[in-house]
Amino acid sequence: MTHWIVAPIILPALLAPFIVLAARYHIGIQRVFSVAGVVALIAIAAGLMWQASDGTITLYQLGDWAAPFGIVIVADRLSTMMVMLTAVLALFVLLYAIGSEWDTRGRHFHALFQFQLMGIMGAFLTGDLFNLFVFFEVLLIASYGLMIHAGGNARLRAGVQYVLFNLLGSTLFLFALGAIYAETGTLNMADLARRVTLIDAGETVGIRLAAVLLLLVFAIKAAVLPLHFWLPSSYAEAPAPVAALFAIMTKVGAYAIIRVYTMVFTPDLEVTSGLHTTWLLPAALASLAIGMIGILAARHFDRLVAFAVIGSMGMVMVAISLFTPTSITAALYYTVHSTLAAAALFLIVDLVRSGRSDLRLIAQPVVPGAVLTSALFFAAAIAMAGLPPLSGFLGKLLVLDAAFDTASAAWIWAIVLISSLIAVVGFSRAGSILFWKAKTVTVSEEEPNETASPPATLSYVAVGGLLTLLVAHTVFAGPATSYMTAVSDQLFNPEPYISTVLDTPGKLSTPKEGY
Amino acid sequence: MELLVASAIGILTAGGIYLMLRLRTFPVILGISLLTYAVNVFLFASGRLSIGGPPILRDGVDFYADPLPQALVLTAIVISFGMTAVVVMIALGAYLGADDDRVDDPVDASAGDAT
Amino acid sequence: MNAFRWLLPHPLLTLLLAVVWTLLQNQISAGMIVFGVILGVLIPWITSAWWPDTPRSFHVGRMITYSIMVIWDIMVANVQVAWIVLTKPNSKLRPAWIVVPLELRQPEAITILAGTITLTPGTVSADLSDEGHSLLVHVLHTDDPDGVRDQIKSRYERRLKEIFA
Amino acid sequence: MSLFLIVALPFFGALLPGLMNSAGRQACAGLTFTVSLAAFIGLLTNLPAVLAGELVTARVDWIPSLGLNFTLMLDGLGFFFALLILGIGLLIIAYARSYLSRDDNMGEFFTYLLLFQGAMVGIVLSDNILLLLVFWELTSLSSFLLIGYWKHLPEGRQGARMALTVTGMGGLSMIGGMLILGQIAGSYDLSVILQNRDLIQADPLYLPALLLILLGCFTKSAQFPFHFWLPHAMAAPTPVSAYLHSATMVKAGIFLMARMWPVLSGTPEWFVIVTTAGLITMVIGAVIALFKHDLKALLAFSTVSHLGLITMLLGTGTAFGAMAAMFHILNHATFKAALFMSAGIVDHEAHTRDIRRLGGLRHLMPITFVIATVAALSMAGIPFLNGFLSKEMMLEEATHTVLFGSHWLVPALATFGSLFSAAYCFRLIGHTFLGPVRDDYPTKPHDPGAGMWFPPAILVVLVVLIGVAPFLAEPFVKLVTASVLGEAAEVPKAYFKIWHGLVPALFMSVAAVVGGLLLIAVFKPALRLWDAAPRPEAKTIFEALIAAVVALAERLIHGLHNGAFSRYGAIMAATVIGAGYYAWATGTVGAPTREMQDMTPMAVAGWLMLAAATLGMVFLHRNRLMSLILIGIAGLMVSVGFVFFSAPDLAMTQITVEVVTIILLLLALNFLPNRTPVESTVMRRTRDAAIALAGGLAAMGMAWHFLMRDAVTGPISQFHLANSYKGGGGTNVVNVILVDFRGFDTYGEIIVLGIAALLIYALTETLLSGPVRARLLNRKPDQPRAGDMHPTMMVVLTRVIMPVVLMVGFYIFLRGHNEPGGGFIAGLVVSIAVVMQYMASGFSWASARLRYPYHGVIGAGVLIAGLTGIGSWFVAKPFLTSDFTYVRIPPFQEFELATAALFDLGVFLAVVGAVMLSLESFSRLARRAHVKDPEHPMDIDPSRDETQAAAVKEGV
Amino acid sequence: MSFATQLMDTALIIAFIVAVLAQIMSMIRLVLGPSTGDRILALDTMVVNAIGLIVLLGIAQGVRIYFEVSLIIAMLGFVSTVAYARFVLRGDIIE
Amino acid sequence: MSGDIIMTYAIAISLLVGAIFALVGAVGLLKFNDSMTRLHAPTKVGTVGIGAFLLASMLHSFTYSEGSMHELLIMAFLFVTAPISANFMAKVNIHRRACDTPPEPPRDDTWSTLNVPEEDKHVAPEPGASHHV
Ligand code: NA
Ligand code: NA
Repeated sequence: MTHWIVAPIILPALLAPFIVLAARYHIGIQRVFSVAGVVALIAIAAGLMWQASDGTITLYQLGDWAAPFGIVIVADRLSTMMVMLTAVLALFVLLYAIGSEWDTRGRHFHALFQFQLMGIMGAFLTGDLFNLFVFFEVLLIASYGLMIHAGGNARLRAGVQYVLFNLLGSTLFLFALGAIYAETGTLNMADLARRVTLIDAGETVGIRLAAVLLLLVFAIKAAVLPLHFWLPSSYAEAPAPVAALFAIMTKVGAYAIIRVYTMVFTPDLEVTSGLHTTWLLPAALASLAIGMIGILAARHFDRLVAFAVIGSMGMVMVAISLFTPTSITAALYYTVHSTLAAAALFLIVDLVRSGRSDLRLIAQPVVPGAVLTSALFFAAAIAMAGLPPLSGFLGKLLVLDAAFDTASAAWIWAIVLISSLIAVVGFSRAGSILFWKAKTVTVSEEEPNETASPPATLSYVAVGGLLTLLVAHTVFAGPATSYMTAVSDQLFNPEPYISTVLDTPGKLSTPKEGY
Repeated sequence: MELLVASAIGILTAGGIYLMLRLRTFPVILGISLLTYAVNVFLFASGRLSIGGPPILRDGVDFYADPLPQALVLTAIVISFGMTAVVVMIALGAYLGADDDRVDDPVDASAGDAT
Repeated sequence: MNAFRWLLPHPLLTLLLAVVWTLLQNQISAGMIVFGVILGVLIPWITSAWWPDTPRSFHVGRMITYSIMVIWDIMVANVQVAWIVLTKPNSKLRPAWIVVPLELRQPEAITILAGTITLTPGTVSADLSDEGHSLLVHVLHTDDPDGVRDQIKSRYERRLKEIFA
Repeated sequence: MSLFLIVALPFFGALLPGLMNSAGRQACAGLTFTVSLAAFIGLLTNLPAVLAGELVTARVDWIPSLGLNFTLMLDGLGFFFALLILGIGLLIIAYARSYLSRDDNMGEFFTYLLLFQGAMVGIVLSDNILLLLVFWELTSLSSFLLIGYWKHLPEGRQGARMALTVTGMGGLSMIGGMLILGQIAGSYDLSVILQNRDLIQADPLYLPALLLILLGCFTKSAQFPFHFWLPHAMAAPTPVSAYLHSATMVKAGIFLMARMWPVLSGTPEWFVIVTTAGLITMVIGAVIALFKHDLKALLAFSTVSHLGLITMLLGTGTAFGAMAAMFHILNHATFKAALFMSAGIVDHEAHTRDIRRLGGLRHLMPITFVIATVAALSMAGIPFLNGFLSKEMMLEEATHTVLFGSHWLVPALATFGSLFSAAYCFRLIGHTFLGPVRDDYPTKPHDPGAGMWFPPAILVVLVVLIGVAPFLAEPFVKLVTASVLGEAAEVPKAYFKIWHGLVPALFMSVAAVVGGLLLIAVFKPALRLWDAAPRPEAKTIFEALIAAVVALAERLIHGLHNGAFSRYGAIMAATVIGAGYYAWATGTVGAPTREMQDMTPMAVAGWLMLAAATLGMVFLHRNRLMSLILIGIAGLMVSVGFVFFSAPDLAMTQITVEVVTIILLLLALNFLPNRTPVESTVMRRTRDAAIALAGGLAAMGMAWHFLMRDAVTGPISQFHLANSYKGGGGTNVVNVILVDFRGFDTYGEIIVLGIAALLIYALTETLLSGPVRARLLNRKPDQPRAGDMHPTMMVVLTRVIMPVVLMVGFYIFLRGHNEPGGGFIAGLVVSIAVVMQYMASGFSWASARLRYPYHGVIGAGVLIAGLTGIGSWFVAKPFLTSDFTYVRIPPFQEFELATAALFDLGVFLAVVGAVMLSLESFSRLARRAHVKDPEHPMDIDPSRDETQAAAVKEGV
Repeated sequence: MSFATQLMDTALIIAFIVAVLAQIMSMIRLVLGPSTGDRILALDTMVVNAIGLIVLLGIAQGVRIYFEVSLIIAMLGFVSTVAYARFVLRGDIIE
Repeated sequence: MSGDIIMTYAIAISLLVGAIFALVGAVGLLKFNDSMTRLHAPTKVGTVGIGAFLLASMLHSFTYSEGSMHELLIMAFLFVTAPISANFMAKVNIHRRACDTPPEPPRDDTWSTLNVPEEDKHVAPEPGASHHV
């Protein structure tokens, strides 16, 4: 019995209350524990990823109850990869939060941070749909706390909308779960995959409703048009390290779509035919377009980055919506890229903020350290806009390549390429205003923030680290894509996953008992 | 009976959606609470309706309501309680800061310059 | 005695809790009663901070007779009020405020008096005066407010004074 | 030297100048020069192989699955371009060392320059077209940095953005083209693609691929109508202009057309598009160049024109045309770089580049004069200079080219373009260097140091050398041409010589030169005519276009994302309803499988009240207290409904949560306005009502559908019913599911609660440490408050009731596993008991006397639950595995000890802590200044002596 | 015996109907108001009636496990009534 | 056997009595036209009605199953809390002027509810507050 697989969930879940209990008034101790926890998470995630890399699917039956009666968590290539991505991202975000002292501007940052990690890890690992809902809620409520960390009017107002929107999303999730249970009598994803095949072609409405509602729920998380409205303000107003951590949150939605719609409601499943395959692609393309146009239209740097996130999620979703092994490979590659790039950009926003009176895209006096910041911005913007040589470009090539043979290739290509151009124009516009135009402005009546001090070295280390990861993602794109090809092969051959989950006996049950 | 429950879900949903679309945080929060009721009843109903069979095991009784949706709804109620408390508090914080409890947040559209 | 006080700050409450526990369990067994007493000691002990005043003298026996009398009054008055509700048109109804000057001093006694008045149909204790010397009572229907006041004082307040003597 | 190293050297070298900045300008430049030189020498080491006709290659896999690999090759064409890039690069570096002023950050400049150089080398050495794309876009990016190097100049920023936009657009379209090409050929390797001419040209996607690739080439090479960015790129420092315009950036498009020539050319599409574009560009560029007063602008448009010329030559699709093109590339690179550097010298010395303010410099800066004049005459096509030779070849080719069925169109236009070309060259010489010396130069110019004139001088030597002895260049140009043509055509036999006899090209050449001289003679009236003529300013159009796009984008984005949650919510609801309807409409419905159960009066009444409460909330929601009361009714009815349908646990949870929620809402409403104003229009309300109705119907329909049908197969809860007692030790199946079967959900659930409380606490702290604090302290009530804060009767009752409620909570906790109840409900009941105490005596009084560290309670709860789960690890069982046993200790009856109870205790503590911490937060917000904490539990206590009572009265 | 049971069943039905009627009438009062006191009173009455309904349901179904529900509703009904009233009286209910 | 019959009759009677009082409470709530008089009906009559139901339930449990004293607890709880609830609602009515102004207390200044804190005097009572909650 190995318990490592549950560790990514349990470790932060124990660390957080421990921090609340024991180190509530000692920021130093909190930091040490928080960082140590995340480092341990990386180590654990690396182990799990290594274990899963040969195709091993590890099952963990919570409470010793067999699926589908109890909750199981499952480590396969995809889930361990996402766990790894989360842990790595968390480390740099945490370093930034410490370096920039964001973690001292409100209470309980580190506890909330750990809880947030717990929620994300749980969402990636669970094999049960209702448990997925619970972890969604954990990660959401922690995200509410982090989003409004340090307070401030604009942030709280944006926070209200963010919470309200997600409450609607959670409500919808429950509707979907109700429909699924009513229709199939189960909540376990693998069991669901078996049961949907039993559904009669003359009675498909129920499962179709369930499949669509679930898709909408995940689409909200993934900020797919027209369900993306929650994102711009909340990401723009969130504290920088929080926004950076949020870069993984949209990916939870993408992950869930990949998981459920390659295993349960597969593209070739009769009873749900024509559902996600019809509407997801147009919506994804629209997200891509709106996101990139938003980069051009944004009047604030932070909102610009928020729109970039929408656009990059659109790109991920375009790839996902094709539901082929190559397109999922592309989607996964782009997911990693987009997470790192978005996080880096949000942190850079904060570096820029620390020298300016606000983030409006207008010329303001130049600040010390701007050269380094501008170089970081240039690199991150290149990555996000999908220009060579960074991973955004490679991801784009992978997506375009995967779309080549599809019926909608012309649309996909046109929108991907044109929106890239718009992003390039938008980023160059913003960059030249922020970093180039600065010199011409003499110090005007609007003094730069008096209290602002140049960012700490640790902050630059964090951003630099993320960009280094992006470079690594580019340089080692070959191994990365071949791993992701393996991931997507495993996804498109779900039988081992399903049988591992369902055919392992648990307390008081043998595998055949359920049927 | 099924019709009553289904239509109750419908009424709660409709009322919830209408209030959710109001312009002040307070009615919006209440609207979402109504939606929560609706979805809790719906989730509960996914175990179908049983009268007189609480899922408390008794000797000689073999008619029980489906316990699983009940457990799920219980979890959902608790979670939405936490969520509601949080949204109330955040909305209150936002109101106290700006003396304005409008839920719409006009995004500052001050112009940038592109030259 | 002090140790006893410390252990059992409110013996009556302990008794009450033990009875409630037995009622909750719906069965009487040695174990249950022991457990009830344990809880009956523990809970007042935990919450004693919210009982800053020392308990006053309280005659349990008189309280029981008082309770039986009140229950009887409630039953009788209920019928009267039901009759008023069902038969009296609103126009014929003569509600009135009456002021009951209080001789009782202990809050517990005043509370029981007010509760008794409210539980007895036809009258509701509405308010205390700002220094607690009078009780405001609303009467549903009466032609003789002073008579109601006098009855309250003689039938209930007098007995309560004895209970809390 | 390995090709990798040649490409990598500039890139890695680019790191150095930036880092070396502090080491001084000399070090920066020297380092840059050394790096370039190393690459240059590395390239030369491959010369023997290239001359021997070998293909030098290097390969490292990058993304094999995509077909994008780091594959390099060096053939004649690549060598030629690499030579130009690195060779002229060396001269530019030397020149820039002298040119840049002390204010310029030299490290930054050379970093960009080396990045750019590396990208260019990468383009010409790529064997993989995707890799080529990578380098292609890198040139766009690095040139963006170079053009915008002088950040303080608005023209620099605009020019850089324009260049990036236009070439970026081309690059993106080329991505499309290249991907199509690769898909047709089955490989992205050039070596493979170049073998598949017939396959590619026969493919239906050939035309799209061609168009997309040409768009990339044309934008990069500034072909009409994308020519406008190039002149604006001149805002860059002159060394950059010289580099970009002569040997590099703009030549990349030409290079690619040459590279793809074997597979793409030879079709009518290629011929018409490329030739026409080249011809138009050549003519327009020349005409505009003549009338430019800025030396660099004149040169920039001349570059446009010459690029058009080369493009046209490639477009003809003949081997001779290709050869002429290659030759002209070489010649153009030499004289154009020299000219730009000369212009830079003039600018540097005279502090102006405006031809109208110059003249007579011949006497002041003779060396510059000689260099510039020779280069300009070469560009004008004067014999014995290299420009003459390739222009002759161009005119020769033109006479053989039939475009749109016309034999004279191409020759005539070619001559016309050459005429203007000659004219602007003459103007450059005449108006800058000739004429009398003036006394109104911004500064008195003189020849600069050798550092600046030596680089162009070297180039001018080449100009003359090739012009006089063309046979020297012939083998090399033919070698290059051979690699352009590949297997598609044979290298022409024609020899490079000055005198070809009295061929038409010679007459055309003469006509051009003579016409050019005449045009200069009538320059002033011509200029007036030009200035009077209306003509579209490409830059203005571009800027307007961009502005329009931005405005459109802003309208779209800001219109859509206007911050209105009410609209977002409506869109979301409509989307969900629409998607649900779609799923419904495209599915099939069978007959119901379940009987409908009879309605009972109680159910109908419950339904009626629920409906009434909901409708009441809709219609009376503006009265907030009223809507709170109504939601209480709705919750009560839902709760009764749960009882009715056999869910006592749910009913209890629902009602307790409901009351606690209402208490929290009341606490919040204390601060909020008590009424909601009427703000939305009738139209808006109608819309919302319509959406709400649709949503209600949808939910109802869905619920009805499922209620009347059974699940597809037996629900998993059958297992729970069967094993709850056997495996979980409890008869309350719901509770066993919560703490055992699905304990992990519950674990998450209490964490949610804990986080909620932490969040509320943290937010309160933040609010109270911010500007809100002062306002809260001096807050005035919005309604008059009644007296008697802590009514006597309530306080007295609470003393009795509160312990009883606590005991009930304890009871419910213990019973949960077997009867309705459990840790969660117990936690809420206990919380309610404490709330009663708070409501009776006030929070401050109550908490001053008894208060637990609620943070700790929450933490302990979550930890206990987690540690209970971990406990099972010690018996080698998974997280949260439960165990139970039955114990008998006299006098108690046998009772059950279950680990699940410990878990439930965690739940209990988390709930209590969370509720208490939230209440505490609200209470802290409500704390007002100058209000003392009450010292008595009740306001009115006649048993206290009169003085005390008076004191309390004062305190109220 | 059978008459007695019949009578009991009839009485039960009557009690159900009456409790339901009482609920509806209370609801009407709640909507009509007019004062907040009336509304709180109506809510309080409805809570008490709901307990009655649950008790009747327990009798009708012969199930004894609704006791905890009734007890809790009784407790919470009281608390919520006091909370509403305190809100009207003082604004801050735990002041 | 006969005991059971008697018990069954007792249950039926309890139920009917409860029904009557529950109805009376609701009728009073609906019928009376003044907030204070309305307060009389349900807080007591209703309590007795539910008390009778609880009694019926208790009898029923003793007759048809193991027997239960739980109902006593609920009854006690309702009876103990009803006066406090009524007191609070009466205070609300007095505070919101939803009833006739009560006469002055003889010894003290005013009724505790009307003893509005000094700092709140400036807040004018909402016009027509009693009719709009
Ligand atoms: Na009375
Ligand atoms: Na208020």
